[in-house]
Amino acid sequence: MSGGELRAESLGKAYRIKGQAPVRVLDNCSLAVAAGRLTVLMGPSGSGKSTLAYILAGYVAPDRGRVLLDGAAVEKPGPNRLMVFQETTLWPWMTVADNVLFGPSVRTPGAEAEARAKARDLLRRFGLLDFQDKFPGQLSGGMKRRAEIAQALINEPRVLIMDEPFRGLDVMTRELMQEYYLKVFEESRPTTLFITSEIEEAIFLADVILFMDPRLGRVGRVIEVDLPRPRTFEIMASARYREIKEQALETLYAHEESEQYSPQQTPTGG
Amino acid sequence: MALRGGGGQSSMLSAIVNRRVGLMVFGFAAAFVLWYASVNWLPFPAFRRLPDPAGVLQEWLSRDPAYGISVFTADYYVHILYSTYRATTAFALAVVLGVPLGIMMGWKKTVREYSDALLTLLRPIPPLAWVPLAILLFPGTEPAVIFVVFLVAFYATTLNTWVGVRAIDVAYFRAALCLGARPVDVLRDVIIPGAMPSIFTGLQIAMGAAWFSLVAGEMIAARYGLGYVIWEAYNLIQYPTIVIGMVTLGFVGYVCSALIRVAGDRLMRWHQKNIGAVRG
Amino acid sequence: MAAKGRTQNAVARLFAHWRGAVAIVAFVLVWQILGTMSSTFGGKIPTPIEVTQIFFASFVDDPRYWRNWAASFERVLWGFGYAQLFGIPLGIALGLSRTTEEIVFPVFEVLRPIPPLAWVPVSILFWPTHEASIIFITFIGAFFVIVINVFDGIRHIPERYFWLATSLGATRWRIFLRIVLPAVIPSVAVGMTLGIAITWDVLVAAEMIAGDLGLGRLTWEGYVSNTPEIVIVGMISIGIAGYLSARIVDYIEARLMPWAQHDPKFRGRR
Amino acid sequence: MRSVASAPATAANGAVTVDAVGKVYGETMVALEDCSLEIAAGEFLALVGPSGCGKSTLLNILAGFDHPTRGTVTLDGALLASADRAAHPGPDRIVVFQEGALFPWKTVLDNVTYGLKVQRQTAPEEARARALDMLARCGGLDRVAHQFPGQISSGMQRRVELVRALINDPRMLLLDEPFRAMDTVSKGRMHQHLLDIHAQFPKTVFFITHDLEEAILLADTVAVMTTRPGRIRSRVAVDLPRPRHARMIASERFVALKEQLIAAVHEEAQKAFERGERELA
Repeated sequence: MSGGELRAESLGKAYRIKGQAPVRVLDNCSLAVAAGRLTVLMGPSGSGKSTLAYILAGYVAPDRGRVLLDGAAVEKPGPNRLMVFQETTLWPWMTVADNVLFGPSVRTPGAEAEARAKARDLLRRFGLLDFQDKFPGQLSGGMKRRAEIAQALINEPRVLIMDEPFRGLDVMTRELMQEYYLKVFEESRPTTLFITSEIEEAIFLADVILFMDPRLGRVGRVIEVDLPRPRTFEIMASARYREIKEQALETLYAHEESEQYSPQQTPTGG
Repeated sequence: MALRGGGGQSSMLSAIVNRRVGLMVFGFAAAFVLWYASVNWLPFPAFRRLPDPAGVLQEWLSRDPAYGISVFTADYYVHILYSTYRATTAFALAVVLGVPLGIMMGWKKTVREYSDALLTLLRPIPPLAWVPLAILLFPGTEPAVIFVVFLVAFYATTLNTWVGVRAIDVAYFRAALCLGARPVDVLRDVIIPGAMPSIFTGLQIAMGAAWFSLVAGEMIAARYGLGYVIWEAYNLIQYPTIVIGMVTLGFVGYVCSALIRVAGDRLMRWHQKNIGAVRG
Repeated sequence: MAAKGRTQNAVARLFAHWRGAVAIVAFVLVWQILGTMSSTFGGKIPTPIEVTQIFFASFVDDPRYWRNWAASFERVLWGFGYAQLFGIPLGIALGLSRTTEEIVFPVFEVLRPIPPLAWVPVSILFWPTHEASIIFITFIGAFFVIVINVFDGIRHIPERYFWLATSLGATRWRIFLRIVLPAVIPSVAVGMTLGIAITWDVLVAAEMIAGDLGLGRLTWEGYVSNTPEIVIVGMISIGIAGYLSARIVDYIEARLMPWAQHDPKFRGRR
Repeated sequence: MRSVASAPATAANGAVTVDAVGKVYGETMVALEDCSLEIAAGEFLALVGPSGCGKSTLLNILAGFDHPTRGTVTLDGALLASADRAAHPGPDRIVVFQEGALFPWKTVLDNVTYGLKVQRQTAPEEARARALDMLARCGGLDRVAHQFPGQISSGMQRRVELVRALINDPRMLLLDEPFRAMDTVSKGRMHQHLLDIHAQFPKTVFFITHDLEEAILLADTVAVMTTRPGRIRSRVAVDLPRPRHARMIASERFVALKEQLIAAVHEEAQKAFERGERELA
């Protein structure tokens, strides 16, 4: 089942905090997440990446602009475009199996047996089969992430949005998770929007990288990553990889304005 | 919250504020009407025995109250002062003893092991169960009441201070030691400031608990104070005064806790800014 | 080698608590010495030996003593039970509906600081029987603390828990059943733990003021008959009863939240 | 230019020898075993290895928060730590922590002067002057001298922590993954700041990190640690010229060094991962 095409047209969004001037986060921001491709959205923390993701998933309403899935306008959240949040969002009181089965169980209560079979298959592929009756609290960081991806993919969403999913994992687990998702992606090619602030992760995973320009509140430069698939670690030593990295660093530093240290700067940006 | 009705993000901020004030006023009015209706119109004798809001307000604000207690009578403020004196004295004692003990428990293993056992042994006994013994042991009712109130505040202060010290990130201790700090420096520059937020949480809980148990002491053993006023008003069938006593107790108790919160915020400016920055 | 390690740890643990044991023994000794001296200030303090003697002599086999236990426990059970029955739904309603919060919460906040025992006169006036009036006081003791904890618990449920469930197609009712209720259990647990302690505290005083049976009454009778031994027997009995109730609440909590045992985030939230 | 009033220039300038150090927690958990390492005076050494392999344990022993079960550690010839010698931290070895440990309740200036204050050897005015001077020289941080750590960015907090350490003129600086949670751009900026500060105040540096590029860009030597129980497996000398700059990441030599390290670390990471998953099952 190939993925869908997600498009955003001139989105605008500003946060109004009582007693302060409204903070403009997105301004005339348009982007396309092509079907069956792994699109990476890259940018420093606080450049509105998460806000954009929430709008695409339908959790936050934009002030202006609209979101199109396969050409049709979409507003409400739905199983056609699911999101893996930056912080773990497995419900702690449900076992891993129940977490994964939640989607099918609420949408098609009748098809219990079929959903269970699909869940078992996914959990086996994700190496979580013998953890299915455990609670999320008993899992390691990497295992929780794999469970969340399974929780989303069982619903066969047209688009999968991942908001810095591997941030906070130690580097070793992070690298193994990147390899993991590449394997999953290269098997069924679900349309993926992967958000990150790590340059190496972006290039290693992406077919195309969209760079968020924090000053303008929209996507600035776009770089095609024509590295061959299936991708392996050795690719990071190739000349083409270094070339792309050079361009990416240049873009990042170009977007980067001088470090303003306004006293109220919030360490945890939007 | 996706589930909650009303209060859309885009509506103007002042509209939200007006709505909230409006609903609050509506809430209080509804409560008043409900109280008034149930006392005066409902056919149940139980409700009829209760004082109605109009009677209470009339008594509370009248220059010459039927039962001698109103905003304009001196007695009213004498009782408030007595209660406040007892609560704050006991609270001060609890702070003077509880905070240092809590800090020592957090800092020195030996102190912790001795006092933890004793606290765990005595803690299940509800503080108000000490009232009879306190009256028998102490030479008058005043110290007995203050002792019981002290006990309640002492538990809350000590435990929260201890929790506060234990919650300090070990990195701060190590950073200080690296820089050459001696134990006394660690106490002054890491333990006390680090535990401060939790100490103030404890102080607020202690003040609330102090007022809770003060009432019992005053109802059972005292000659003055709001607890005494309530119990006496009941005995002398002066029902409106009961409610006046109750509401005043609630209000004065609330003011004392609020004062502690304000003191805490001023003392810990870094904590305030810290929270502000993260949430901003 | 590991077996030796375990026994050594056990000995070490026992050894580590010797200071605790010493403190308790010292406390009893000091109490004994104070008791035997003709006390110079206030009433005479009964020694631990006298207290134990009177307990075994005229309490252990006296059915009235154990009826006091039954009366107190019954009042705690009803008062605490009703507080959960009414408090939890109100806390949830306040948490879920902003309108309910804006109407009801201010009134609730005015009543909350009023000490439970200040309600005794009004309670005696209102309720037909003594028993009902005391149960109402224990109800007040536990009611405010469970409502405020549940209300607080609801407001701290991460928004993304709702977002993900909505995306997966769950109706509001199903979200209430499978997300809101389980998520609020930890705060119910905290509310119950605090509530049971306050309930005992308030019950004892209420029984002293208005009761005819119960452990508080027993302690009060000890005072009235100027026999401190009975006062202390009463106090220790209340202490044990309070301790038992707290353990019962802990047991209920463990059953309510099987997942909490594994997830450090929930455990120890006192 | 050496820092203004550095300690009397004794021979002591931060040469460290870790000799066959072992560390066992409780009865069963062996964190370090036969771990040996040489750090020359003024050398910037980066230590890389899979998570949970004992890097922090070694740092704690060097810093004096913990003592070894076996083996010895010497600093400029003097015995620093051994099995029967109580560990003690001191201003000659200062740690910059992973989560950051500026005292949130003290202003930036009070944080920086804290070391001098508690060592009770410098008059308060002089301490403040030196602190302001040093803050100014490390990227104009004197502008935020009177603010609380909670009010400045995490990047600036990191740099203030470095100044707080360096003002005491320690013989050795220990950095525990200081830039771990930062995104690419801020990390790049912090690398530049650290290189500038290191150039101004050359010290022996023991730097723990997972990021191989960061290790190569900053260090003179990169040591690789095996998975638990930790042991130094190999050392790679970084012969890139100083002063270093971010552009060097694209150079041939840099990539060659990186490949060499990727192979070693990845092998250890795979072993650690398998054991990790097994333990949890």
